[in-house]
Amino acid sequence: MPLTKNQIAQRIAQELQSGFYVNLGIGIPTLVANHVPKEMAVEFQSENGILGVGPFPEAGKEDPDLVNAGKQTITPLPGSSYFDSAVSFGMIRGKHIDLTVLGAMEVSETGDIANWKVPGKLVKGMGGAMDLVASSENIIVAMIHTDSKGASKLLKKCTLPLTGVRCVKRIVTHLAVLDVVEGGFLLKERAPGVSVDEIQLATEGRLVVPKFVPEMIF
Amino acid sequence: MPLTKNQIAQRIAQELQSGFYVNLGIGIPTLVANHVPKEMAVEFQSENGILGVGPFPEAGKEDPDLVNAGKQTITPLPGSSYFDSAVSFGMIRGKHIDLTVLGAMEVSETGDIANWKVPGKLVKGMGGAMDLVASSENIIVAMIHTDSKGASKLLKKCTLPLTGVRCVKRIVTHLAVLDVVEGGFLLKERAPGVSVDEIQLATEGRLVVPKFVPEMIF
Amino acid sequence: MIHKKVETVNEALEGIQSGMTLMLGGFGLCGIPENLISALAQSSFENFTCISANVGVDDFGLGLLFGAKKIKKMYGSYVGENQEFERQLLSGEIEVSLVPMGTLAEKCRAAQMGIPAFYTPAGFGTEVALEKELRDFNGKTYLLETAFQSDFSLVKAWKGDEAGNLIFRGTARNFNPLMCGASSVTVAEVEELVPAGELDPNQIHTPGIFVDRIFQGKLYEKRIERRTTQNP
Amino acid sequence: MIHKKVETVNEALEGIQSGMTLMLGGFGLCGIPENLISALAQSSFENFTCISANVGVDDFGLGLLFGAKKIKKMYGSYVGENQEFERQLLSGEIEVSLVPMGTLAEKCRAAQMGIPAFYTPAGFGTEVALEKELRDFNGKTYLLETAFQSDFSLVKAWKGDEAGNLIFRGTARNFNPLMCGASSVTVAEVEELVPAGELDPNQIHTPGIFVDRIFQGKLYEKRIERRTTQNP
Repeated sequence: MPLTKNQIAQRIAQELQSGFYVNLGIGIPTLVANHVPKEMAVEFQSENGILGVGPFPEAGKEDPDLVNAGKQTITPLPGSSYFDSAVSFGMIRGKHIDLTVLGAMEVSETGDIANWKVPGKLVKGMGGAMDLVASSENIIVAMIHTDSKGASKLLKKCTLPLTGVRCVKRIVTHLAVLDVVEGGFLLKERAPGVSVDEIQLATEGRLVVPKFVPEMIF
Repeated sequence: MPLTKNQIAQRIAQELQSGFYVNLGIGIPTLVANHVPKEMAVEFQSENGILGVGPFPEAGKEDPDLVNAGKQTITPLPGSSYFDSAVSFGMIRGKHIDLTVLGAMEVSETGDIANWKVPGKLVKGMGGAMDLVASSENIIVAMIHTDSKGASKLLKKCTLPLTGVRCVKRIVTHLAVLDVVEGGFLLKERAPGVSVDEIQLATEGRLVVPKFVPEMIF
Repeated sequence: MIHKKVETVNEALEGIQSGMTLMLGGFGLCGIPENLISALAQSSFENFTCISANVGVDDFGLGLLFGAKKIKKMYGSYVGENQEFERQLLSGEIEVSLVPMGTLAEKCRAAQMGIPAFYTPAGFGTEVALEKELRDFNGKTYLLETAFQSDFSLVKAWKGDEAGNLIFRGTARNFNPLMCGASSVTVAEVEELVPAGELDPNQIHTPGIFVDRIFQGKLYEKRIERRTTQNP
Repeated sequence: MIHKKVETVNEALEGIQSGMTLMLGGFGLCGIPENLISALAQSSFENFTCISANVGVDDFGLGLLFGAKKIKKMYGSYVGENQEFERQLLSGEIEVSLVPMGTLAEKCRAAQMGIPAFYTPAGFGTEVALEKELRDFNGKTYLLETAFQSDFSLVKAWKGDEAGNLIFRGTARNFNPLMCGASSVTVAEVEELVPAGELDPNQIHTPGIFVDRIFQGKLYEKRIERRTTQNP
């Protein structure tokens, strides 16, 4: 069974390690925060200027001066801090963030990512995505393997305008976990019940298939 | 009568204007703070990280966490703020400081200044002087016109290693007030009772002498 | 103490002219200079070039300036959420230059701090790098980015004093402190304006030297863009 | 919350080795990491390259490291006030590279913030500009300066929490916040260490992400270098 979006987030949460500072993009990545094991010390940064992002506030306790990069109202956790946008992106550029999780429209077999612009469609802007992908050393892309028409989003070469080059390290889709390696997408894990052939069929870029590809474990 | 060091500072204080943020160097410049008219709104910056430097503390009230760039204990005035050294030099570099008063060993007729290093003598370092002279648009040099051997410190060309080039706007010495202009040192004012000839004699660089050179008024 | 307080928003905006370049603080609707934006929207000035992270929503924030057709060019990073902006962009009424958000922040800070240019990795290999100078440092490629140049910075703080010192609150800090002193004139509106000496000098986020005029804002709406709660 | 507290200065310095490059906060004797300096002076490690604004006095501050002959190269800005340092410099035991103070600060900040290089006007036309790349922006000439690279940052704050957040006090702030996160490992000693949640997140000067280890310092002497009073 292909994963739900929530399961993709759940699988990505397995990549977290105690002590990680993490930046989560909008969409599936946001859901990762719901799957952090209670005993794990992880802090979430939101690039508009908070470290230690906590849960949404109780109804009636929303504070207009406390939002995340998605402009949603949030709460701070003990040990949190606020800072300006230059410091915030300094954390990102200076490699102080240990893990970045982003959505993508396309990823290439060399780790290029396109996630901000579709020619002919109205552009909303890159926001902080270009800073994040150019700076982070540990980038996981969370996405559905194929687009709404069934076409692969894991390509030899991106067709859309790029957000960054040679930066994606790992991809978690509804079908598989793949690493970007010399030679293409290395198939690391299959979604439960999904065959290597199905993944091959959904992958336009070069897929490197080891002898044994385990199923994901939740 | 040539001016005392205190009178040089007093004359420089006349250059202050309400609303000025001022950085005072070590030596004669420090004395300028003693001559600010009570009603004038001037704030002193010390480049180690305070704006709104007040007087020395009363005995027994010295705070080791409150010093100026000369490492002297100070007090803050109402409206003061503390900041890190990058912000402090950002104020300087960003031209937010309206007036910089510095001592000098030599000034050239084109506005070059040398005040940090004497070959053969132990170097103490430039501290913030190079940032100040490279950034400020309004630099006044406070100094004795001649060195201890009677040699001029207002030269055609500096002989000592430079601190900055083409930056000094005005010089107040124990003999005169001079502006650096196209063509040399423009003699603006004489110390009370000091003749143009005396100033000419003490000035190696080209001196531009207008028809009438008034005496300084205190 | 150098006195920065002005009484009215009009005094605060004195000298502003059509065609000028403005920096506006805020992230979305969070930490925006509401009073200054309203006054500008109602003014006779127009053809502004604006530098701001976002473009507000149709009826609030920078959206008010787009609604009043005051902006001809926009430097921003994320420009979704505003249909009137989209309409003007598609019809060619306005021009937009998109800047990676970290680069936008650092270009403001560079202007404030007298750094004419710096290198950043953001945008390498993308269309942002077109016509930008590239250079390698320690085996990685960076883009040369220059400081913004602008005429007025319009910012919003939580507390301020008459010396122009500012304290921001929560994530309403965002771009506001970086824009102070980054333009020829900086105007700050605050929710609470106190006499000099009442703010702890150790807790000031933006020293008054970066602020030219400060005034007490009125009737803050502080609209929430996406109200999210634990049990919606 | 990510826990940064360590119990002892030795734990705080784990991994330090002879020959490493260290950043040390402080301006003169103001805001220096007293406990870390003492521990280093008494350690068996040596041949450090140090980055710090000044060199302390003979028997305090960085002077303790010079006294113990731990430093082989010094990047600093003002190096007066210390006779043992002068002796070692004249005898060729140590090497010194002098950096304009604003450039020193910005080179630390650049390392912290992932900016590999920037332009500054400081030093143009002087020996500081020798072998530096020059470039004009808007009719003025600037020097290209690069970020420092170092192994350990040793800083001192007033208050800190177990998440590594720091608050400095007065002018003891100086270079300390700029060095946090500017080296591979950042160690902070504080006068008062509190549990996470006790510091107001709005008042934190240095977020904990820039600090790897934090510990409660002991027996602060906080020596005054030039005691000046109104009626001496």
